[in-house]
Formats: sequence, C-alpha cells, structure tokens
Amino acid sequence: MNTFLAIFNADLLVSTIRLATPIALAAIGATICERSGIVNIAMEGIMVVGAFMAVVFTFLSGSPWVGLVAGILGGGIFSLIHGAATISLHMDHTVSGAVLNILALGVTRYLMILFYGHPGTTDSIPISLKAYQFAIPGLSRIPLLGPLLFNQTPIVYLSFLILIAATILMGKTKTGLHIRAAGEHPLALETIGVSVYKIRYLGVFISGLLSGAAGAYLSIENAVSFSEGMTSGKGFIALAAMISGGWSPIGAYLAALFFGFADALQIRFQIMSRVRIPAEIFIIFPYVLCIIAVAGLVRRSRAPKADGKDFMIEKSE
Amino acid sequence: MNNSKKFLPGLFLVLIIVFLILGAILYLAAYFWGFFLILLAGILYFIRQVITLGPAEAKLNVKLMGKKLMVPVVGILCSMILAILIMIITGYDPLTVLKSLFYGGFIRNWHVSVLNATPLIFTGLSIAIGFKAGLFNIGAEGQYYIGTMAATYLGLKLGLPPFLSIVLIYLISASAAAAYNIFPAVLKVKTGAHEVITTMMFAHIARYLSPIFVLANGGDPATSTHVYVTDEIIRTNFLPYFSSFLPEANYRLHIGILIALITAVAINFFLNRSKYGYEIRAVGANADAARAQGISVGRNIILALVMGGFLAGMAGVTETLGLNHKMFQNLDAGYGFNGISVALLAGNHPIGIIFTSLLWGALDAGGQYMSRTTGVPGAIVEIIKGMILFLIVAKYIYSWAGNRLVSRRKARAEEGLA
Amino acid sequence: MALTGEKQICLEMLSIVKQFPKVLANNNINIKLYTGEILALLGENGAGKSTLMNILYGLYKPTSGEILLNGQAVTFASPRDAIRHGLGMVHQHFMLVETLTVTENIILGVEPGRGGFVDYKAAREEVRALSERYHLHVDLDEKIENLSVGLQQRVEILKALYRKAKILILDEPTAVLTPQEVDELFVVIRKLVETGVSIIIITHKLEEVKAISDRVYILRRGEITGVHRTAEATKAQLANYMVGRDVVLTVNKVPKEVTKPPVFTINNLTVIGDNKIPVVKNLSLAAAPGEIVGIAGVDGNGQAELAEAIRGLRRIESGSLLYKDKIINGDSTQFRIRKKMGYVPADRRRFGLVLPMTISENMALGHHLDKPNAGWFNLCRDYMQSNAKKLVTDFDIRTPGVGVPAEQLSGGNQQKVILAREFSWTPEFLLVSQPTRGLDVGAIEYIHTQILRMRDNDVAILLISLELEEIFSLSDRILIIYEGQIIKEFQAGGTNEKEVGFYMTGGKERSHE
Amino acid sequence: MKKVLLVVLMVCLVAGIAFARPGREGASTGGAVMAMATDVGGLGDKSFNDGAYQGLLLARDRLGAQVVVVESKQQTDYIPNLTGLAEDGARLVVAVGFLMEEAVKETATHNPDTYFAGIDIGTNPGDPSNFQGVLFNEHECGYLAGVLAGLLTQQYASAIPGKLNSQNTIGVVLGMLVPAVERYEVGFIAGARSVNPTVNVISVTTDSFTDQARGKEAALAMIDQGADIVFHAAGQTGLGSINACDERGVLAIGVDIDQNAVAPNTVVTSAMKDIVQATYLVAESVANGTFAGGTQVYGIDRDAVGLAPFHGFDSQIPQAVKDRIAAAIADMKAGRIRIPTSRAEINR
Repeated sequence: MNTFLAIFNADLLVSTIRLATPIALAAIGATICERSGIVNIAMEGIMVVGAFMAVVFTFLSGSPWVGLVAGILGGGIFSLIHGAATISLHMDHTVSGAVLNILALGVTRYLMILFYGHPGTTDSIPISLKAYQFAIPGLSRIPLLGPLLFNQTPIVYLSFLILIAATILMGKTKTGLHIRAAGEHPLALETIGVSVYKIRYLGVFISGLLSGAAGAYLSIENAVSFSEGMTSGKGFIALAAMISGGWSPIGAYLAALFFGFADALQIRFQIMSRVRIPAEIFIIFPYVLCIIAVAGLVRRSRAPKADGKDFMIEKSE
Repeated sequence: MNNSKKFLPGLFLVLIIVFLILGAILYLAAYFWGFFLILLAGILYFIRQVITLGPAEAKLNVKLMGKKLMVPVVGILCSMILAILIMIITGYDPLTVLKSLFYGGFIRNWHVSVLNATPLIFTGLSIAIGFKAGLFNIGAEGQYYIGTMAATYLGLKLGLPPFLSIVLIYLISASAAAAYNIFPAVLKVKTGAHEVITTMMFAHIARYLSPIFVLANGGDPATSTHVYVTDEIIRTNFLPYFSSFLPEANYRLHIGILIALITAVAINFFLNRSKYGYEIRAVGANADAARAQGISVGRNIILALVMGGFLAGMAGVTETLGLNHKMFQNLDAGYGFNGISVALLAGNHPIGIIFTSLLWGALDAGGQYMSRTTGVPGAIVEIIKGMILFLIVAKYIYSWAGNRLVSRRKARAEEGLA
Repeated sequence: MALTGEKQICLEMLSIVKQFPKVLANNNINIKLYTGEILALLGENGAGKSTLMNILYGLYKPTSGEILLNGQAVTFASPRDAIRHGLGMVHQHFMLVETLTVTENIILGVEPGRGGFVDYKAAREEVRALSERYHLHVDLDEKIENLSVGLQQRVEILKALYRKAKILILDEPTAVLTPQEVDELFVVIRKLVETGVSIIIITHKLEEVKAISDRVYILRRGEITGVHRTAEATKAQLANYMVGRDVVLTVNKVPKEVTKPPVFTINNLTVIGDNKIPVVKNLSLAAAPGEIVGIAGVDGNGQAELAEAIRGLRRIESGSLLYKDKIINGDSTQFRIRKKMGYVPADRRRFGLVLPMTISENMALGHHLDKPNAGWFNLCRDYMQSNAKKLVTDFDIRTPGVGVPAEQLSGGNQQKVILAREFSWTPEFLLVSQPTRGLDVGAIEYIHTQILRMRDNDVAILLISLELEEIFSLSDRILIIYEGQIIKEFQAGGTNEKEVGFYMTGGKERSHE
Repeated sequence: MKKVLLVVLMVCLVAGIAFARPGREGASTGGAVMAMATDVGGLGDKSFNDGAYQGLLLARDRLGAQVVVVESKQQTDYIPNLTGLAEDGARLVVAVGFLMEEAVKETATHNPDTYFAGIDIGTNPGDPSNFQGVLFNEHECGYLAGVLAGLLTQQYASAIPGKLNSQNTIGVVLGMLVPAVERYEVGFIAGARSVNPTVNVISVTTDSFTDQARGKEAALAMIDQGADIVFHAAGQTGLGSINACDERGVLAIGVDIDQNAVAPNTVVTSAMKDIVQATYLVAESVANGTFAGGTQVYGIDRDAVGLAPFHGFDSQIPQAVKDRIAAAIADMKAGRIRIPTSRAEINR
C-alpha cells in the first residue's frame, strides 16, 4: 500500500506535464480553429509533419531552434491545405481532415526516403531542445510547483505562454472577438465587413502552428529523432481534450493535463503491479477515460453554432 | 404488354447477369479474358436499354453515366500528372515508374491487388453506410479487430460441417463486431458524444486488448520460438480457394472477394432499394425532415453504426478464414483508414466501392512491385492516393476552376467588344 | 421628376442588374434617396428587394450598374466599404452573435482599443452614450440569446448607428414584431430622421408604407413598377403596382356548413419550449371535418411548439390531444401519419423535404414503410415513380422529371411537392403551417385553392399563419394565439383585420362590444 | 495570377534541384542477387532490419552479390514481396523479423528454387528444405546484461560515479510482448538476480515499437522509482528510453546492435545479437552451395550473442565485474546454467 501511494509524487506531476504538453498544444490550436467554425481532425497529420520538419531543419542548420521554427511553420503551412479545402473549396471538414491525415503519412515517408534513404526512424539530431532546459531563478524554488512550472524545457514554457496568449486572444482582443463571431454566426461578421474567410483561415493556421509545435515537441524536445508513428493517436486525444474542455483554451489545457495524468499513472501502475495483470489493461486506461470524458462532458459544453458548417456568401437563391 | 416484348429483356437480363458473374470471377482470378465477358455484358446492357427505353433515352443514360464518372476520371488523371511532376522533381523517371506501377498492380500481381481489396470493400461499405446516415465511423479498424478475434476463436473451436461452420462463423463474429459498435452508437444517441472520438477510442481499446486474446489462444509462450500468434484454425473452416476450381489461379486467392462483391451488391440493394435503407439515407440527408415524417433518428443512427460494425467485422472474418487462418499479435492492418478513402472515393456508393477498393489494392500491390523493380520509394503511392482523394472529394475545385475559366473568357470577350 | 425638390439627393442607384445563375433578380433598377427622408421599398417576396439592398450594402456584387453616393460613384467590394461610406443595414434575420453580449455585438468589427486589444471599458461608455442619445435602452452586458426580438432589433439599429450610419436600410423590420413594438420602432425611426439619417425600409406590407414612409418605390419581378409620394398614393394603387393586377388575392371560398363533430381536439395543452419555460399554456381548440381553423398570431407566441406537439415531435407537459376520440399524446409521429394526420411544416426546406433525395422519394416520405410504397423489405420503386409522375401532373409541379433531387426545384414547386404528398393519401386532419411563406403570388393562389379543395373534401384543417391576409382568405374560424394561449375566437366574416390585429398583440377583451 | 504561377513554378524547380537524386541503379553487372524484405519496422530501425542489411552489404563486398531491399508497409505486403523477389530471380531472400514467419515459409514452399532465410524465425518439422531459420538466444545476452546491471546497481555502484544510486533498482522497457522481447526480459531478470538476489527489477510494456514518447516516459517513471540502469527491448520506442537515461544521467543498455553511438555517455553496453554475421553466413552458404534447411540457433556458444564493448566506460567497469561476466559466459557455454526463456519460469 505504501508503495502504491508512493507513486503520487512530484515526479508524477512532472511526467503529467511532459505527456500533456503535445496534447495541450494541439488541443488549444483546435479550440481556436473550431471557435472560428472549422472542424479540425487533421491534428494528427499536422503533428507528423511538424515533427518531421523540426528534425530535418535541426539537421540542416545544426540548431534545434531553427528546427522548432521550421516545425511550427511546417505545421502551419500544411494546415493551410485544410483551410483551402474547407474554406475556399467548401469541402466537408471531417473528410478533409481525414484525407490530410492520410496525406501527411505519405508525404513524410516519401521525404524521409529522399533525405535519409530509408523510412522508419531518422538519425539522431546533434542537440535537442531538452538541452536548453532552464530554471527561472527564484520561482523554481517554490516547493512542488517550482520545479514543475519553472524548471522546464523551451516548448513546455512555450505551451504555458500559448495558453495565456490564447486565453487573452479569445477574451480580450479584436481578433478573438472576430473568431468567436465567425464560429457562431459567420454571416453577422461578414455583414459588418470582416472577412469570415480570412478569420477562418487564421483559425486554421493558428491551429496548424500549434499542432506543428506539438510535433516539434515530440521529435526534437522529448526525443532526438523522428519515427513514423511517433504521434500514435495524440492528435485524436487532443480532439477529445478540446471537446471535454468545452471549447475554451484553459479547459482544453486542463483536459490535456487530465489525459496526460492518466497516461503517467498508467505507466506507474504497471511498475507497481506485483500481480501478473496484462499490461494492456493499464494501457487502455487513458482511452477509457477519454470516452467517459467525451460522453459525460459533451452535454454541458456547447459547440460553436456554425462549427463545421460551410460558409458561402453568394447563394444562388 | 405482349409477351415477346417482355421475354427479350428478361433473356437479356439473365445473360447479362451470367456474363457479369462469370466474367468477374475469371477476371478476379487473373484470367484476363474474363474481361471480354464483362465487356459483352456491358454491350448487352446497352442493347437492352435500347430495346426497353428506346435509343434516345438509352443514349442519354449512357451520357449521364459518363458525366457521373467524369469527376473520378479527371481526378485520377490530374493526380497522375501531379505524381509525374513530383517524380520528375525528385529525380525519377516517371514513365518507367508508372509502367511498373500499373504492370505490377493490374497484371503481374493482380491477385495481390484482389487480396488487398477484399477487406477494403468490407470496411469501405462499413464507413459508407455510416456516411449515408451522416455518421463518421472512423473506428472501423476496431470492429475489424473484434471480428478477427471472434472468427479466430470460432475457427479454432467450431468443428461443424464446412459450409455450415463458415456461415455460422461469419454470422456470429460479425455480430460480435456489430455489438461492439453499439456502445458508441448508444453514447451518440443518449449523450451526443461524437462518434469520431468514441469509435476511435473503442478502436484503440480493441487493438490494445487483442494481444491478451492472442496469448490466450496461442501456442505455449514458454516454448514458442516465433511471434505470438494463435494456433491455426481448423482446416475445414478455411474459405475455399479459387485454385480449387480454376487451376491457374494464384494459390492464395480465396473466395472472400466474391463474398465481398455479393455483400456490396446486397448493401447497394439495402441502401437504395429497401425501405430501411431509405430511412437511413433520409436521416443522413436531413435528420429534421426525417423526424418530422415519423422516422426515428436515434434508431437509424444505431442501425447504421451496428451495420457498420457488422461489415467491418466481416472484413476481419474474411481475412481470418481466407488468408491468415490465425490471428497475429501485431495486427496493424490500416483497413479502417483505407476504408475511409475508398468510401469517399466512391461517393459512398456500394458498387463504386468495389472499384475503388480494387484501385486502392492495385496501387498498393503495384507500388510494392514498383519499389522492388525501380527503387522508387513506395511512399509515392501514398502521395498519389492522397492526391486522388483530394481531387475527387473536393468536387467544388472543378466548378471553381470552371467559373474561373468562364469569367476570364467572358472578360476577354468583353474586352474584345470594347 | 423632382418630388421633393428642396432636398438633396444623397444616394442614387443607377441601372442595377443582378443576374443569379438561374434568376434575373434585379433588372435595370434606378433609385434615388434624399437626405432625411424615409423611403419605402415595396414588393412581394422574391421581387428583388433584398437582393437590391444587399448589393447596396456590398454583400453582393451587381452584374452591372452604378451606385452614386452624394454624387460620387462608389463601388463596394464588401460591407466594410459600404459601412465606411456611412451605410447601415438591419437585416431581416438579425446578424447578431447570440453568445456575445450586446456591447460586443455592437462594436464587432470596429472595436475601440489599441494594439489589437479591445478596450471594453471605452466601448461600453461609447455604446451607453449612443443608446442614451437615441433613447434606445438595452442592457449592455446581457447576451443576445437572452433578449426579446424587439430588443435584438434595437441592438441592430444601435450597431448601425455605432458605425455612424447616415443611411440606414431596414429589411422587413416589422416581420417579427408585435404591433406595440412596431409603434416603438416607428418612433425610433422618426427620431433618427430628425438627426439627419436617411432611411430605406424594405417591406411587403402596405399599411406600413402608408404609416411611416415619405416616398415609396414599388418592385415587381426585379423591376421598378412605380414610384410615389406616399401621401399621394392609395393602397389599392400600390397593391396594383406591386402584383400587377387589380386585386391582391382572390380565392373562391364557398361557405360551408360544418355538420360533423370535431375529429381533432386539443384539451388544456401545455408544452415546454427550448428555453425550458412553458410556451404553450393550457391551450384548447377543436377542428371538425370540412372546416379550416386559422390560428393567427405574431411569430414566437408558441405556434411552432404547438405544431411540433401536434406532430409528436415535442413532449407534452400536460393536457391531451384527442384524435378520432382517442388520446394520442404518447403516440409516435409515425403512428399519427398512419392514422392520416397530415402536416405541412413552416420551414419546408428543413422539415418538409429531404432536399438531396429525388422527388419520387420525397413523395413517399412518411409512408415509405407502408404499402403501396414498400413491400415487407423493399421499396416499390415502380409504384413510387408512377405515383410521383401522377402527382407532378396533378399539382402542376414544374420539374424536368421525378428522378431529380428536390433541391433543384424552386420554392413554390417544393411546397407543391409537400402538398401533393400530404394530400395524396387523403388525410382526415391536416396541420398547415405557413404554407405560402416566401412564395410568389401565382403559387400562393394555387396553394390556397388546393387547401380549400381539401376542406371541401371534408378534411379538418388547422392553419397556422403569420399573414393575416392568408388567415382571412382561408379560415372558417379564426383563433388568436397570444403567449401560448388562445385568447379569442371569431367566425370568418365576423371580424376584420384591425380587430384581429388588436387581439394578436395581447389586447384584452373589451367588456362592451 | 500568371506571376503567382511563375513564382510557384520557380519554387518547384529550385526544390526539384535541391531534392534531386538519381534513381537507384537497377540490375548492375554480375553476381547473384541477394535480397531482403524488411518487416513493417523498415530500414533505419537501428535494430535487426539494419543489421540484416549490413550483413548483405558484407556479402556484396566479399562475395560480389547484388543487394536488393524491399520494404513492407503492412502485413499483406510480406508474401507478395517475398514471392516477387524470388520470381525476379533472387538466389537468396532474407525475411527479417518474426512477423514474417508464416509468409516466408509459405513463399518458400511455393518457390522451391530459391533459398530463403528468416531472421528471428524458427523452423518446425515439415518446413521446406530451402528455408533456413535463424534464431538467437536473446535470453543469453539478456542474462549477461542482467549480470552487469545487477552488479553495477548495488555492489559496484561507486564504480561509475554520478550515474548510479543506492536504491538497488533496475528497469527494463519492453515494446510489444513478442517472444524475442520476452526472452530478453526474462534473461535480464534472471541474470540480475543471479548476482544480486535482492535486486528490484521493474518492467514496463509500452505495446509499441515506434512510440518514442512512451518509451521515454516509461524509463523516466522507472528512474523516478530509483532505477539507475535501464535496459530496453523495444525497437524505436527504446530510443526514447535511452534518451530518458541520457537526460537523467543514469545508465542505459542497448539492444540488438551496439547502440553506444545513440548516447555514448549513457549506453554502457548493448545486449547484442550478431545479425550482421548471421546474415552474412547464410549468404556465404548460398554462395558456397552449403545451404542447409532447418534452424540455425545462434547463441553464446557460437559467439553470436553477447555484450557490446563498453566503449568509454571500459576503464570504469571494475575487473571483478568483467570477470563475473566472463564466468557467466563460460558457464553458459559449458551448459552449467540454464537460463529461463519465458515469464512463466521466473518469479516476477
């Protein structure tokens, strides 16, 4: 029993943050995207592209910072395909997202063969962002929370900043107001002279940037190389986090923390289990929680009214 | 109506069906002259149309059909052109590559294409029926696992006479998969939980739980020297091979493809000709109107997802009884996701899914052949697939491009006038 | 043709043409607006009024034509341009974001504040000052979804004023208002004019034109058919210009004696609305074979919920529905359909038709499980097609064939498909809601004739309509619904529009008649 | 519009030049074709696919063979790939990875004129004679890794200062629980306990060979529990584990091939199976005409499994530890100890 309780310690929380960060980044991005009215299930694919671009550009430049920027931009640019398909070409949002997920795998695999001569896993990058972990003097000495929040790696810090920025963006800025309006009543926005297309493209692009950052986190901060399949469903968990978080950045972040916590706990349960329980029972734990969260919480929160609805100004009638 | 007028079309119909079935079987078994039978059936169909409808309307029908096929054909052509561009840019010779892609996919390894396509038809149908009801059954892969597990278990234990046994395995295992999909369906109806997330998560759960099943039904892990697989199912439960009646057919080619074809035709009948399929379509196209006209939306959502589960389960059963005869631990089939592609590509039309699945299967098989013989990365095939999908599903792209052209032409004409 | 010579022209639209893929919406339209006047744009649904105003507002681009603002040619690429030039528009369907507050909606797009941030404090102050100046009071921090329709319209006007609109376009502003709210609106409009704002009102109601406007343009089928000083034109004249013939609506209604007992009765019905409060309260009514019972009322007084309850789409809180002497409270919609209860829904595109499905499939909707449309499992497509063909001929539905999707038909023909379907299986009770909304006169006349034909075939018909004209031309009895209750009943002929209008707005029964 | 098109075209061209590489040469001159088909892991797994490829490259250099590699994306690709290679005239087709067992045996039956070999694949009576299974005794090298870890974590914890603690805990991260992985784990546990009966060995299954984040998280959780040496048998997932050890300054033990290069300051050694040599030997037997069917078991007795060099740690490892390892090797070769191969045989 003692050992069982021992797993609830500071390390568990640190582990939670580590596992939650990519989910949180993608989920915040998805939140902004869906608030603007575009359903995005392509996070998984965008993350793959971001992770890959980050590694490639770290190689080319020797600096993981360049890799980070490339990963973020790569995700953003790739997401614009989704934007073009759903906004300008009026394609069904879910379908476009599914297609993009498929396309991302093919493109990265092909490029990987071109760059590295083989698919699978890339070579290790010379230096990862993890090496740039730094403690904020003073703050990091706060017991428990100090090392948790103020002795972190760059993208984790970035995710904190993005959480704050996204909350401010949605609540305090003009753009945020426009994004919210675009997702609720796009025509209202268009009739007062703000281009819904532009706002929605912006929403998709931001979501792409953040998913790209999530991918970069996986490949050049939490690891030192890119493997196919390294995202392993995190994009979809992010989708669930966004919904359970009630389409708000802070909610999405908390939900991501919750899923990260479940995963961290799962690993520790495995370590602790003295009985021969198949590991699989633990591994499905986060997925079960995910279903419960979506089924239980979706009722209380409300999706933006025009989420997933096509917007075309000039109708023929 | 006089008798001869009824008799002739009837005779034609019988001939068409016979030629079509024979031709399809032969063609699928790589007896390529079977294609001529299919062609003959097509000609007979046209003649029959002329007889029954008159030449004008028959012509119109053919024209309409051609129009329907325009987008897919143009989409495939466009993506081929893009693929050629990519190959040129990345330094490969597009002609040899495409040649080996098509030779490998459609001639040399045609049986592989057919084997690839078999499960895709089932999962494609599974997803299409969801789409028809306005649902996205993205977790078909999970239902596939359940079907596989159930089929393996029954295949190991059920020692009834061959035919009966196979039918029972199909029914029970696919039902198990269908039952598995009841959870997300009920959650959707009762709580509104989005099926994209729930079916996906249920798929993960099925996938991660499958090793437990494999270990429970496999050889003794203490002495096993190889990958954990279950034992082989009873031999009488194997699906028959083509080679048992067509000696030149590839030895692995099993009749699963024929079951898939029959299923596709049946689902086509169900969706377009039955009253229950009508309800599903009405719910998918306009749930509000369907409800106002007395159709239970919730019941049809559950029905569509359960049928989707059943069909995805059939994919697992067919693979188990026909091809693998056992279940592997690391089954990462990807049929769920490829099923989405073939369904979208076919516009969710069950008959169309047969062809898109064969195309997908051929691209996969041809891609393998291509990368083996030319050294071009097989991933190019994935890119081609992605582009085909985009160019066909984003139909608006054509009217957009068309409008562009028209308005530019108009502008030019106006300039000319001025 | 200087009607108001001393005033200055502030806006001119010259030779405006708008060609939609299938319709010529505006054909060579010329309009002048003088500073400080109230101009009415009168026309039927589909006459092209809204299209014209959307062009003016920069939402649509005209196919050809020119807009002059204070004598200067301008082109509006988007509403933003139009707003910048001092135009404001209050749309028929409000362009308000329901989850945002009043302030947020008013400042949307022109938010005060620097560096991309919204200065909410300054915004509130500005909006408060504005609302006080024009006496348009509304709670600035309330969310739109919690406001009444009249208040929402007020927000819309404030929104336009906040953008310093000099020309305000009001698209069917009274369609959703109660008469009191209409009066208040007119007061506001006059006040605005005093401050130098010019107003264009789009409407299809003659009374309003007479009540508020200085001048009136009349549109028919995309063309201007007349322009008048309101004071100089009679209603009949205006109507003539509007429809292109002398009488607005003529339907031959033969008075009919009701001899049979009611087939459908509602007793003390209470229904809860979406916002969890009762919207139909203790309502009772009855309809006998061979009579049309018209329910008149301003929109939003429980008509929609009443219809849904009758159809079985909304749970009944208390009370009972009696059909052929049986309580059908708990029976499914499908059961009601099989028992020959018909339904023509108000929103035909949303509730009446499955647009992507073919006409023959839509003709079977609701009866698709039963013979002769279906067997035990299959659909009888031959029967469905021949039946649809027959109905298409009977009801004069203009379509290339019964195999085309319903979405390819015009609104009038879509409505005819619904009527044909509901009439084809000889209902005994028919609920008809807003049967002619948005249709042209020809279609209206046809549909009215058909409804009367059903009455003559001894069908009990409950007609819910927001158009008093329709109520009067069809009903045998008129019930007035107000806040979910029937507050008054009249025999047709025993009343006039004025009286009914009085009760529609909640007027109490006068003790001395 | 035209300008935009032009710019796009230019960008494409530049990208084209940047990306351009010639298509691989097809059939060059002379030499028998020695082919291999990877499993879904593919080349670049830094494990057995790469190892087998190295073996064939050795054959190319020494025997003048032509090397063809085919990658498989999914399990349905296995048989067509193997069959295709045989039909294209390969003399030897090497199937890499336990996942291909069924496929390679079936193909061998239907292509009797081609030699087949299966890395990590065993044979049973009745298997075709043109198929040779190549197995490794993973438990033996796992055992040696266990001996090393068991000694270092407790008795000789001071040998490598700063990396080891006094918690007497070591860990092992597993990919999917396939037999080879299980043998590694079981051997490791048995080895550690043989020299350190009180040692606490924790193991975590990640159920993936590709999820680096999970491998990392598992290792970190172990390290948090006091583990100071983490062994992995998890393919690419294990790269994450090594990365975790590198960050936390504890020791890692690699798997399959010498993984010291992944993190030279962290990977103290690797439990190796000499796939390179084994693959080469099969190729050589084909070239010499001495190919034999049946199973070739490569164990410690043929020096085909064992520990990789200690590299930078060599000077820090006490001689006593090296002696114990040497003794264990001798014992195994002499058959004096029996090493368990399944979880059922040990007490976790």
